[in-house]
Amino acid sequence: MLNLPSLIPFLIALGTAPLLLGVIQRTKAITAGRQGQPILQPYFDLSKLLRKGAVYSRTTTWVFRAGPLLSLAGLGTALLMVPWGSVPATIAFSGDFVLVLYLLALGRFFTIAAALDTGSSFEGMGASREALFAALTEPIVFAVLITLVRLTGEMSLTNMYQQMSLILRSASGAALILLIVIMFVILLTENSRIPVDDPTTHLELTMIHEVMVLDHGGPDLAFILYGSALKLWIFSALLAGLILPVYTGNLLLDGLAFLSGMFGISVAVGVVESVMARLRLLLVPHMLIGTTAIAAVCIYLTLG
Amino acid sequence: MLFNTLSLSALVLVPLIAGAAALMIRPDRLRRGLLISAAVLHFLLTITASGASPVLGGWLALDSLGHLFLGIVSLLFLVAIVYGVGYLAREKQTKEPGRVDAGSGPLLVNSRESWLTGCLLFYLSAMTLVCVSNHLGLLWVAIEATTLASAPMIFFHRRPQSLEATWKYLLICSIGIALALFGNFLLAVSTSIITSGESPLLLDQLLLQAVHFHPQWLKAAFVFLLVGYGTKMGLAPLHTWLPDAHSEAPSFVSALLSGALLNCAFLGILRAQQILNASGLAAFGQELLMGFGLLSMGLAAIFILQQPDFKRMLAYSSVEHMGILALGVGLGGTAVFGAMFHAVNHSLTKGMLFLVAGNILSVMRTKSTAEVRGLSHLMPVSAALWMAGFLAITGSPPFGTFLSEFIILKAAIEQSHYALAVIYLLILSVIFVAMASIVVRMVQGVPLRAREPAAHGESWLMIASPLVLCVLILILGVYMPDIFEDLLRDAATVVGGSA
Amino acid sequence: MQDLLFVLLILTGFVFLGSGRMQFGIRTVALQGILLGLIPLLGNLQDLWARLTALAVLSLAIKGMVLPYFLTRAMHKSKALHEDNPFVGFTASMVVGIICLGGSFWIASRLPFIDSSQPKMAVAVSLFIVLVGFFVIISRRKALSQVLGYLVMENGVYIFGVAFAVDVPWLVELGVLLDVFVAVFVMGIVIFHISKSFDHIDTDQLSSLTG
Amino acid sequence: MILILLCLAICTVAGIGAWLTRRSPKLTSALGQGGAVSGAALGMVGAISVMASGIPEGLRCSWSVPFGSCSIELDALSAFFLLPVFLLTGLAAVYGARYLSQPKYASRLGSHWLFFNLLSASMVVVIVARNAILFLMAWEIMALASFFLVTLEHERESVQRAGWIYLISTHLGTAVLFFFFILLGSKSGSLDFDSFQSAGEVIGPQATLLFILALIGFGTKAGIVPVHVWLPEAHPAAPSHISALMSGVMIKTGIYGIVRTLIWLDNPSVEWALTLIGIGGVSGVLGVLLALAQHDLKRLLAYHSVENIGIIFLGLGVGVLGQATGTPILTVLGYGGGLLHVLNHSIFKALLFLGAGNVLHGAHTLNLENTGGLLKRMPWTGTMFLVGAVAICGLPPLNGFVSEFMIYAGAFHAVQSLDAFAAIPSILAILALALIGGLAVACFTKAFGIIFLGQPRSQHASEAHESAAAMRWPMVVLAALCVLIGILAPLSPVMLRPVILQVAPLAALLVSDSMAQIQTTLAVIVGVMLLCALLAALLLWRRRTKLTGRARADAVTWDCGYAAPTARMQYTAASFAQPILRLVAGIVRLPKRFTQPKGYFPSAGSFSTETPDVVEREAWAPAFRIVERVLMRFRWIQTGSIHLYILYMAITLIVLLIWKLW
Repeated sequence: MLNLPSLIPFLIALGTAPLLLGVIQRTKAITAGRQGQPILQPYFDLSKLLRKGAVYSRTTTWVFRAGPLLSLAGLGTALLMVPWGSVPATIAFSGDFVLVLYLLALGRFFTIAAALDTGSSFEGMGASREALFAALTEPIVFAVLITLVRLTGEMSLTNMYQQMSLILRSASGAALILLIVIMFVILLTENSRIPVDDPTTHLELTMIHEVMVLDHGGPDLAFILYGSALKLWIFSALLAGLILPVYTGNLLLDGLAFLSGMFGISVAVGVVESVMARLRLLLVPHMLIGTTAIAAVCIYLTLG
Repeated sequence: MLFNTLSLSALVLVPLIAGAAALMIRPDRLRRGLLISAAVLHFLLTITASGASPVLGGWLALDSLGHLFLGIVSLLFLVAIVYGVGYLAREKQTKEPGRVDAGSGPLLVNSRESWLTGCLLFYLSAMTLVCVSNHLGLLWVAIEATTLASAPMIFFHRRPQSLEATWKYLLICSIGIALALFGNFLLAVSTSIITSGESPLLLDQLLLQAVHFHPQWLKAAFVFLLVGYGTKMGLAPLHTWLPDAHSEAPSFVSALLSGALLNCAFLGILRAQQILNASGLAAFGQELLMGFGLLSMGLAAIFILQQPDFKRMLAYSSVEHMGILALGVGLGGTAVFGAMFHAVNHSLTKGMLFLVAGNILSVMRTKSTAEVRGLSHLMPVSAALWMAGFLAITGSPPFGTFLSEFIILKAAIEQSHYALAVIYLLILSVIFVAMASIVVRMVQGVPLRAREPAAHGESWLMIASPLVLCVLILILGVYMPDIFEDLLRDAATVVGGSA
Repeated sequence: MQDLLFVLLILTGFVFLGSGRMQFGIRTVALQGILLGLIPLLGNLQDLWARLTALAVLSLAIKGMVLPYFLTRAMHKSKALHEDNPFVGFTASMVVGIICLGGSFWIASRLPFIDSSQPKMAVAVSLFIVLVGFFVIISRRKALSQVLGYLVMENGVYIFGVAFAVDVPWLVELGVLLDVFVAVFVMGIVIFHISKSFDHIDTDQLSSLTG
Repeated sequence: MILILLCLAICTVAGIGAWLTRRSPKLTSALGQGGAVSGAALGMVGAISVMASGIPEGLRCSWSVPFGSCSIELDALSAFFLLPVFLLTGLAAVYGARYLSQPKYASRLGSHWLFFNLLSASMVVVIVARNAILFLMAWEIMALASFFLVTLEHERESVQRAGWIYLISTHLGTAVLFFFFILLGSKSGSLDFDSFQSAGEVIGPQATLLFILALIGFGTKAGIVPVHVWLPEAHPAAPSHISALMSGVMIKTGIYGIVRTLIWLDNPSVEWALTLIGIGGVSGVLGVLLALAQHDLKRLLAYHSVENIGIIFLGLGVGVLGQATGTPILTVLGYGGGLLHVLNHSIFKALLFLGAGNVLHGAHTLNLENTGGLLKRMPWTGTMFLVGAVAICGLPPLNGFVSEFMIYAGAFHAVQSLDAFAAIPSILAILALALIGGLAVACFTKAFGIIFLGQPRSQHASEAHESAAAMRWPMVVLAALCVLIGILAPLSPVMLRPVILQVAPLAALLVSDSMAQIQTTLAVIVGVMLLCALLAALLLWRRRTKLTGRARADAVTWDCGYAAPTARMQYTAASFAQPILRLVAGIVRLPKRFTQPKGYFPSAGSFSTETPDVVEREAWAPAFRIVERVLMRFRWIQTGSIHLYILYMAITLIVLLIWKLW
């Protein structure tokens, strides 16, 4: 259950997560024909923010300050249970994915509460949208997990992803392809990427996630930024395990394959962000509900 | 020994003589004292009457069925009379000229109190005779006598409406009774194969020889008796006089009509059913009784719904409960036991409700359900009793009615009458909903400003009687004394039930 | 001999149906009372002769004389001399009467004779008279007409009783008579009150108690 | 057992005593509260001792009522359901005594304490009764006592309506129960529960009918869709501690009844599991959606009771699935999760209702749109409410997560191991739970955020004050229990073991296996959560060290350049919920009241939404109207015309003669 050597991938993940953000930015810049920021820009941002002081609104209470902390703590803990493809996670137990998702939900709860604590209508707006999208993605993620459990017959993320390559050879390839599509949509939604949300926009009315953290500054903002990197890592990892089901038994090889998958996904996200426009806000739920339908098809395929 | 032989005659004669005396006594106090002491004496005689030997060559005899119904009559009469004396005293005091009764114009002068007292006692005597007569002819005479004795009481307040109610009561019930007489004659003919010369309508003998009776004549006789006595009992669609009479009579008289008189008519039907049972035609009667029972319950539901007059609501509830009694007897088996129990419960509960309705009427001076609000502020004890009575009459635990209705339902389900059980439950539910929306709104909320309550408020005389009845039904719901249970069982066996 | 009486009784039923005058109605009822008092005397129950005679005399007295007298008084008091506007017209009433007669005979045919000594028409005739009474009560407006209808009904029942001469004991017969007497008496009083407080005795206007 | 009897006696006597002394508010309060608290304490000891020893204690004496026998028994299942009863009775009494100390309640203290104690006593009897008559009597007394408590402030029109709806639905539910018990009794030969126990084989094909009857009858009390309509009416109408008691434990007696039924009707099928899960899913999702649409805190909480009952049903459904397919781990996890959720929901729902009471007390409103910023003014209440909110969302590390996790785990086990047909119910259960979870977070961030965070939206809210100690400490106790159960999660299977064994008699060895498995998992989870807490503490410390000595400014909330924001411009409850509600507009209709500002210098405009219960409005109200209309159509029967009346007689006579003599 507790796998000490696998603390190493965990630590690597903690270190490299912001790099994914950098890769995405860089990809976008290159596709747009620009030079772009340095690939390590997220690290620079984090260190700058951590060195700053903080401004707190008089309206806020301790809830506002607890938001970033609990959110980041939840994400960090969740990361412990996410495997590197076939490389086992630090902690694995039967039903660990439920805990992962509920830790994310805990973080979300406090992020939303913190946003409402400011008393600003913009942040309230963001909070409301965040709550909606979370409620819509939650069943989809669970549908994916149902499919995976059904396909692999395993009850922990680590075991599931170790079984993945075997599955690929079997007849359920169709389900797997659908799963990849679904997971990609979830990745974009959960991490507020285009076409769901635009992390770089500056128009408050159109934002979702970013608008919730308008009031945070200094170390708090750093925590939030770092947290979103971890979140991107977690969802990318879950996707990478599906795309690259390499299982050689050699941890090093497997790990490298996984990492390359991770950066590949980041590039893909960057490309998507470059070629697509942001969806109208009202269309996002429709997209998510469509994804739910695909997820249902997935489950159906595994029932037979 | 002497006491035993005399007791049945005494039961009938005591109120009769007292009634005659009451007509002549002038002073109010003395007359009221006489009324109460006659009621008390009658009650004592009733309690001690078990095992009384037949009188008049077997014409008067007391079986357990009769004793049960006699007990109901006597107890209810006593309680209602105690209330009634208080009521009459209050009527005397508040008889200022120009007193206005909402909805019915100026209140006319009441009938003479001595008339009312006399009628009450005659009425008691007639009802006693119904319970103790062992001869179908005598039973008929007694039932007709109850109609005649009670008609003037309905007319006590001398309002145009009470006149109308009295007329309807008198005419409809008299027609019913005439039909019952026809039924009695048919019955007599059906027996004539085997009897000659003897008094053929003596119940004991009828039961012994019933196997030989002519079935076709017997059936015709039963139909006439059922329609005849059923009119008096209030089975739908023959019930039409009932809501009018109950709503127009003084409340304690309504209590007596509903709690005692209807039962007496029911006794008439039960006697006929007894004969059918003995002759092997039990199913014929039971089928009819079930039909009338369900019809009555359904009809009551129609009229209890949004009923604008709370005394009429109680009257329709009586129709419903008579339906339940008929249904119980119709089902046979353990349901008969349930029906006997229910007869007791219904009489006590309905008596209580009518007495409380009298309280509400005398304080709020209206029978309109829409104009009574916030009773719990104006008359807390009556409001509580009104609520308790509502719960009891709709068969909520822990009141006795719950048990009896439950037993009947149980019998229906155990006999695989599923559809009937469902309809039974549905109708009871509709009635509960309908009554709840009336009663709860009366009790709760804020009193209407336009309605100033009468000055006299709640006195202990108004409270004591319904309270006693409430306690009784509560006790019957959680504890059934052995003697009482035996009596019920015996009575049920008489009507062909198994306990 | 009895059959003649029965035919006469049927005729009184039709006469009653076809007439709107109160006084005439009262007399018809009285005639019925007298006729049915005669029935047992013409029967073949010699052994009960004394009792039956007494009873016949009594019923003759009450039904044939006391009640008609009393009703006539009530009629004058309440000024209801004529049934003006019945729900069913007098001719139509006769038609209904014919239907009633047919129905009565049918029902009687369903009740087989137990004993050949029994009068054959009694069942049908008494049922017919009962139905006529019923119909009159239903179709006439005046309270007095309804009382008359009730009396006709009672007569119908009584015909059956005396025709079969089932030995309903003395006491009960007396009771029956007394009850009928008191009933009509009380009804008379009520009619008196109605005419006093309503200025009319049309019972279709006594309909404020509904629902 | 003797303790339970003592508890009953104390409650009853204290209740009657309180009523008799109603002229003196102090004495009444003391008696009522004292009786409830001491009775609850005694009973608690009794229940815990049975839970610990696992040996049922019974008492049986004859009772002079037809078919009745005064038999009561305290077995593991009863003891388990009694725990929250006693806990909440005690706490609600403490809270209530303070809550009702305002002068406006003085005149009704007597009846309040009478019915309060009667309610407590009757709930206990319902749970320990072993005879149908006794059960039904206690059941109805419970309903009536709670009815009178709900209508304590019956002068308000809305309270009257609520009471009426409650009275009717509980009575109709009870009518179905009559049918259920009689049918069961007719199959087993007696109305004693002992005979039901062995009725399993005799029942045969009617088992499904009985199951459905039990679902309707008990479900009405529990508050499943579509028979939940009384819940959102009654809870807001009642005083808060009564809502806590009703929502916390009274509705659980419905669950108790269903679990008992499952014991009696053994050999459940997959279809039953599908039914339970279907009902649970619909109740859960509809409950939380309607909760989201409410702007009255207590209504919102009431709908959450519907939701949580749905979750409990999902758990029971998984348990039944395990029984139907012979998979012990499912049974253990499903029943375990469902039953644990019963306890958990009692705790956090009571916590939240008491919090609502404090809000009403402190800010004089329960309308979310008039609150705001209360956390600063009522720090205790706010913090405890937050604990309850996190717990009810099923978020780790609190108790709600433990039970939901068990249900999830059970359902995933089913997905993993069962064939397609049997797996469908569990898939539905997972998806429903996930959807409910997401929506619950939305709903409680709304409730907590709008009420306690931001700025006060009304005068009252800005003048709010914290409540007295007696109204805070019960909340603290409950919040502590939320945390405690979360932390001691690995112990919960031990506690539930005898109960599960009773509900689904499996080989003890199999149960032990599954239990051990669950315990380890739960232990790991607790470990991970401790790690998480450690991480949070670490981050807190980091932030503190980073910020020491640096500039920290207090300012206004960033206003996006707009210079004069007011508290009224904050996001409201209605706007927060709008995006979600618009998606489900087909189910949850939102009638709007909208006044548009007009003219060149626009004056006041207003916009508000309100959400009536969709089931009540679309199903029950029309059904009642139809019945009423049909019945009223027959009113002509009683026209008042005596001629017609006599015609009825004639027709009846003639018809009967022709029919019967033909």
